[in-house]
Amino acid sequence: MNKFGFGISPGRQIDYDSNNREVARYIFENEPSFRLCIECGGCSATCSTGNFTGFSLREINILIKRGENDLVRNALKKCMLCGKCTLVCPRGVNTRNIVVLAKRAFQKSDEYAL
Amino acid sequence: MKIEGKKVIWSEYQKEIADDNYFYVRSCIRQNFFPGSEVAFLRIMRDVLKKDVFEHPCHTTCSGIGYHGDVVPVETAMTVVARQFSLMTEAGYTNYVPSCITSFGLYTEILDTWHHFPEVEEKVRRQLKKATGREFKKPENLAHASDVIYKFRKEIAAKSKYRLINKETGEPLKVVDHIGCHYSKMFPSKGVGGAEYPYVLTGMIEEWGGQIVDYPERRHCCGFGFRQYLVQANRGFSIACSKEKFESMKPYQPDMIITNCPGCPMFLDRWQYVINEMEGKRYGQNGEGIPVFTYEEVAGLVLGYDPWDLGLQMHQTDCEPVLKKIGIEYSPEDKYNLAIIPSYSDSHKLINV
Amino acid sequence: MRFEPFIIPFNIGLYFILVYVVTRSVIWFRDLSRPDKLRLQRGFFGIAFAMSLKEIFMESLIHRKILKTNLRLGYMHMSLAFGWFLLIFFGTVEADIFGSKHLNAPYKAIFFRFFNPDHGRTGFEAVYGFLMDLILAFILSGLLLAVIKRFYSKIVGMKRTTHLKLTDRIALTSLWLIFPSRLLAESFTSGAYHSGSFLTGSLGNWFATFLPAKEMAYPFWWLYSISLGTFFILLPISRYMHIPTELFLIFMRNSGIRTGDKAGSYAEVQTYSCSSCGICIDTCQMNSSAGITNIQSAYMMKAIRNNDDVSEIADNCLMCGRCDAICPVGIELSPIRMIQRRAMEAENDFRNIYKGYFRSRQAIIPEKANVSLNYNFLGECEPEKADVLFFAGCMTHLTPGIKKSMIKILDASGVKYNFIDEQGGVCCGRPLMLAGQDKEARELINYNSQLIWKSGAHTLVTSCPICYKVFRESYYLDVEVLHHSQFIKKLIDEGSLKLNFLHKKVVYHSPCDLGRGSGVYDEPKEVLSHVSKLEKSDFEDKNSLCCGGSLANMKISSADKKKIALNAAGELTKNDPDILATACPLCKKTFSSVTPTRVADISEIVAEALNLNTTKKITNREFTSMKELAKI
Amino acid sequence: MGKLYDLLLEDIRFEEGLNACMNCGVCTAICPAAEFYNYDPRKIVDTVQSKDEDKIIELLKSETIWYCGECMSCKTRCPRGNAPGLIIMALRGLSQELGYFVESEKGRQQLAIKRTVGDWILSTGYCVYLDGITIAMHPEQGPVWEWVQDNKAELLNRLGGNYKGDGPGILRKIPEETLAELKRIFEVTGGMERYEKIESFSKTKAKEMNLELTEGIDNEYFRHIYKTNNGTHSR
Repeated sequence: MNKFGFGISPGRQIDYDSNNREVARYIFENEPSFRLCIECGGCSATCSTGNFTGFSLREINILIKRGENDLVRNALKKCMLCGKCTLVCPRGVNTRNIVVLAKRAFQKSDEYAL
Repeated sequence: MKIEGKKVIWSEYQKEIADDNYFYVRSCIRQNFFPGSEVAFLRIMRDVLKKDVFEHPCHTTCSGIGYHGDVVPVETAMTVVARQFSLMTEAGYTNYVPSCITSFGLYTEILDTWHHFPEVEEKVRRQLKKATGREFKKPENLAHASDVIYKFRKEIAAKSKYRLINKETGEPLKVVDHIGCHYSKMFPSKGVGGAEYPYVLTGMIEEWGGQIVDYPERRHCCGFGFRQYLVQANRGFSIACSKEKFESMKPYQPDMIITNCPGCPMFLDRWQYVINEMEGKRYGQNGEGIPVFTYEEVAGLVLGYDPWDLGLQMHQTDCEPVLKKIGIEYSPEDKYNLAIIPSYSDSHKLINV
Repeated sequence: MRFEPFIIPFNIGLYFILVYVVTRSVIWFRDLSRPDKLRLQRGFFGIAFAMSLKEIFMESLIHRKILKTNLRLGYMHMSLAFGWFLLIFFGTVEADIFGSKHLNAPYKAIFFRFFNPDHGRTGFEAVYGFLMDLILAFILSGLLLAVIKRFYSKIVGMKRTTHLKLTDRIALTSLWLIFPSRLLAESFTSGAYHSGSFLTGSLGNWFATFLPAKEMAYPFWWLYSISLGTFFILLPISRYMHIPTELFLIFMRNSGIRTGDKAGSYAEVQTYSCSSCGICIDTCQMNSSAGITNIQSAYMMKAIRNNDDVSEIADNCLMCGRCDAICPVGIELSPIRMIQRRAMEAENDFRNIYKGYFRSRQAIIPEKANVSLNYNFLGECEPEKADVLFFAGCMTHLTPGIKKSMIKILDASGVKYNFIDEQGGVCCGRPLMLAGQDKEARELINYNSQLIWKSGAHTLVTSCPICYKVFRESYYLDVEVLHHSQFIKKLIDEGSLKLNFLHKKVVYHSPCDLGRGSGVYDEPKEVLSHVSKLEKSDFEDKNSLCCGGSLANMKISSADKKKIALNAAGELTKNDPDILATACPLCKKTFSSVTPTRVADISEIVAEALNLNTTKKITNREFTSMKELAKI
Repeated sequence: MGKLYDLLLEDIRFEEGLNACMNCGVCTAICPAAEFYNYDPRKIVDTVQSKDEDKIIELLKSETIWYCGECMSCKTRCPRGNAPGLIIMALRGLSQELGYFVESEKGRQQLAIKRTVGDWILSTGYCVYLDGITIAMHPEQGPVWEWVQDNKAELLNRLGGNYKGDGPGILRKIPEETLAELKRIFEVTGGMERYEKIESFSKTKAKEMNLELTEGIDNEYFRHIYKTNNGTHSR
């Protein structure tokens, strides 16, 4: 610790410019309805997996858009793709395809990373 | 800056500010860190504007910092405030002018609470009576000292010796305003211009020749956060907030910062020093810091007061760059000379006149 | 007999295609899995062989199925296939009987008229010639339809026809040229020698009046031969490969070989067997209701053959199975689509033009051993013991009406049951499978299997056809899996349910996964006619519509889904039924939002019809209390 | 409804600050503390609204209620006119009343605030007082402050102050009778009781933590709470 007895707290703000938003872009391109999401959380409320875990598609959607990919990568695997979310979505977002595309995008980016 | 629409919005937010006969209460922080500012306020009010400003020798802290540091319960704070009101009532004044934003916020909050919960007011009256035997009337007009200066900004401009204009280029100085959070964030209608487009300092700057810079984090808190600064372990938060503001305003190359809060000018001033010590970073032009002023200091400079009478030597970040830009005559060697008798020796002690 | 050089193109083509087909067949046979090889071998000696021959005759030549679906289109196909077959058959016989010697080389029969220009003037020869001309006329009539169809597809009653690639175009042109050139060649020859029957003879004589018929004949014999040769050579790289492949397919199918989950010879053979007839395009609701016209099975098969990227096509399908049901060749289109979906989920995109269109078994990289499970949050299950298990399924949880009705029925039936996913359970796994994620699905299947096994039940009832299909096909369970419609039927038959008759007009919509998907058509209808006036719709059983809400389509937008649902509901409620009945929570949910008609699940209708003795008592009690109230 | 929730309802600020919060999260978005601390005012209001006794106890013992800077930015933007900041103040008050504040690192700091600001109010009549703002406790005040501290009487005189003088003016001496009035107010309104609670709970905790706690600010426990930051509060 310096002579002042404290440091400058790091911010928790999300820096869009420095985050990798490739996954979001990939989904936007392949599933345009992703843009319609109003983050109401209807999907999370009805979610089968959400019944067992803290899994929330709403949160995942937001995180993907922000490019906070590391928080999403493993959480995504919990989805059972049962499709209830698609049925309750008030905006007609093809939520199921978003999960499938996101998984695919991560798989692809992982391969490139390897 | 697109200000047409904002002007419309601001115009809806004009607040009522009394004309004369003010009951003045001081600020704990300002008395310690910016004594020159409160002196300047009284000088301007009494010498320049010829107004009646009364200060009661028995007024105390409003306990606001203790209240927001959560060691003083709300009822205690209310009763302390009620005592201040009783001093005003006793002196025969109805226009209450606090020097401090935390106090201003606390008064506004308490008056609002009493308005909505008259039973609380009754209880406070009983408690004050029981504790001190005092009774009080609520102020008819509550305005922050910066509101009063804002009200008379044109009169000050008319009597000004300098304008906030760069002497070399003729361009208006680029000024960043920082409004104390408790000025209007709690009760937007109680502040000039409300919470989103606070106009109280902007009005002064524009009237005195400067140009206001609208930058993204304009409304961000300076980071005082009461307990967040008062305890050393928490100061990382406090400095981070100010840093956020500096980073955000830096691209606009501001010449100076003007504030109306007691703590903010001190933090914005000191944290520039600390950030430079920690990270070797400065935010002003030519590798200097950005000078931070209170509104009274700016008013005093505009009126041609001696910078060292205003207490600018107590700033950690040097103010000389701004003085030079405006072209203010001052003697650098007198900065730390404490033997000088103030130029306004007549109203030296500034006892109520 | 002198050597005629114009027979060379034909001979090259013919021997090339014969060698090619034999080689290809050997490769296909070699690539079959061991059990399938045994099946095929057994199929060649037995009743399957006879059945295959019959089917080849009925389908490959007569095109019975196309005729049934679309008479004009069927006639077109039949005239070309059956006509050509007859032409070859009778031509060979003709060459054998009337030729210079027996057992001729094939070209003798094909170019019989050239080598025997004088033939057919009198007697039996003339009658035979008349027959040959009749067959040719038959073919030409079909060809005329085909040509018109190419430019104006409505003529054969089709809204759309398939788009062709270059080789297909050349092959098609050469196919089209074969028969007119034969007609002209024979006509000119006949004209020169004053032979020929009603078609070639009259046309030849008429030509001879103003043209040098003998000189004109020769180039057309050349054209005839070249057309044939070109057609044969282009066969393997055009859609016409379906002609020889289909024979192989029929043998394989009749031997009991099925597509299954994995790519292999059978999927390969099926892919070749698609003739791009386009029947699947018209039957597809994605086309007819939503105007999506690039994803139908014919296009998918073509894209697979062309080695194109099929990811867009494969995912964009409701998997309703209408194309499977109507495909005249009997190709298992949905399973092939599933193979493509799974291939996309596999780690790398693997296509090998030499090895075949599908990833071979060997090319699939085994899973890494240390891959952590996706659903390890599920933990251990401890179900209660029960005889009958009720598994509502995810979708049923979104339609509480069905859930409540099922509980009511189960309670009324008096069976000892356990509602295993009452608090919301684990998905059955089919949605994952439909997305091609079999490995993940297997985890859910394992969990649910354990749950069912530990409960010690003998019957599993589910309300959702999606679950029903996967429980039957992909679970290895020692329990009887029943859809609730079957279960209710059973209860009614056993007399466990006392049901009133509801005087309501009901139209039944057969859900895709229950009907075409699992072959359960009758039980739901029997249950419905037991409790209500069941009316027929235009879309019964195999021809039933898809509601559009299918989970299988990963890509479709909600607007397009709605279009399909709107059209389907409109068709089904044409005669103003009181209730549009279905047996699937997803169909119910989809239809409910697009039609003013009441949409109800079978279980809801049955629950409504339940004759509970207690009901009466309650009403009586209420009645008396009302009277008492009135007194006060 | 839980007992704790009832206690919170007694706080006038709580009643003002919580009108059917819909958990939109605007407060978190605008909150400076949420920007730098692992802090989410929305979640706090959510927990309080749940009226779950155990969850509220957990909250009162947690670090999270102590992150707020009471800037009240939340009040401006809340679409329902609520003020999570006021709810936090009510929670902090209750945490101190019940002694839960000593269970968290940030909560324990209340003693430091009481022994500085709190005690200054009663002893000097000011919330902050020049003599108490030492360079040792405030190194960030910088060299200029060292100069101010060394020359405070002369400097205040130079600037027109009334340092420790009679009558009005800057840093004047607050009359004894006025201080007595303040003390009476604290006694009557519960301020003193709050001070005593902070002291007594802290003493118990200091004993538990095996840290020496004597009067004033020059002792182990004070130094500990004033300076310790375990580094888990921000990212």
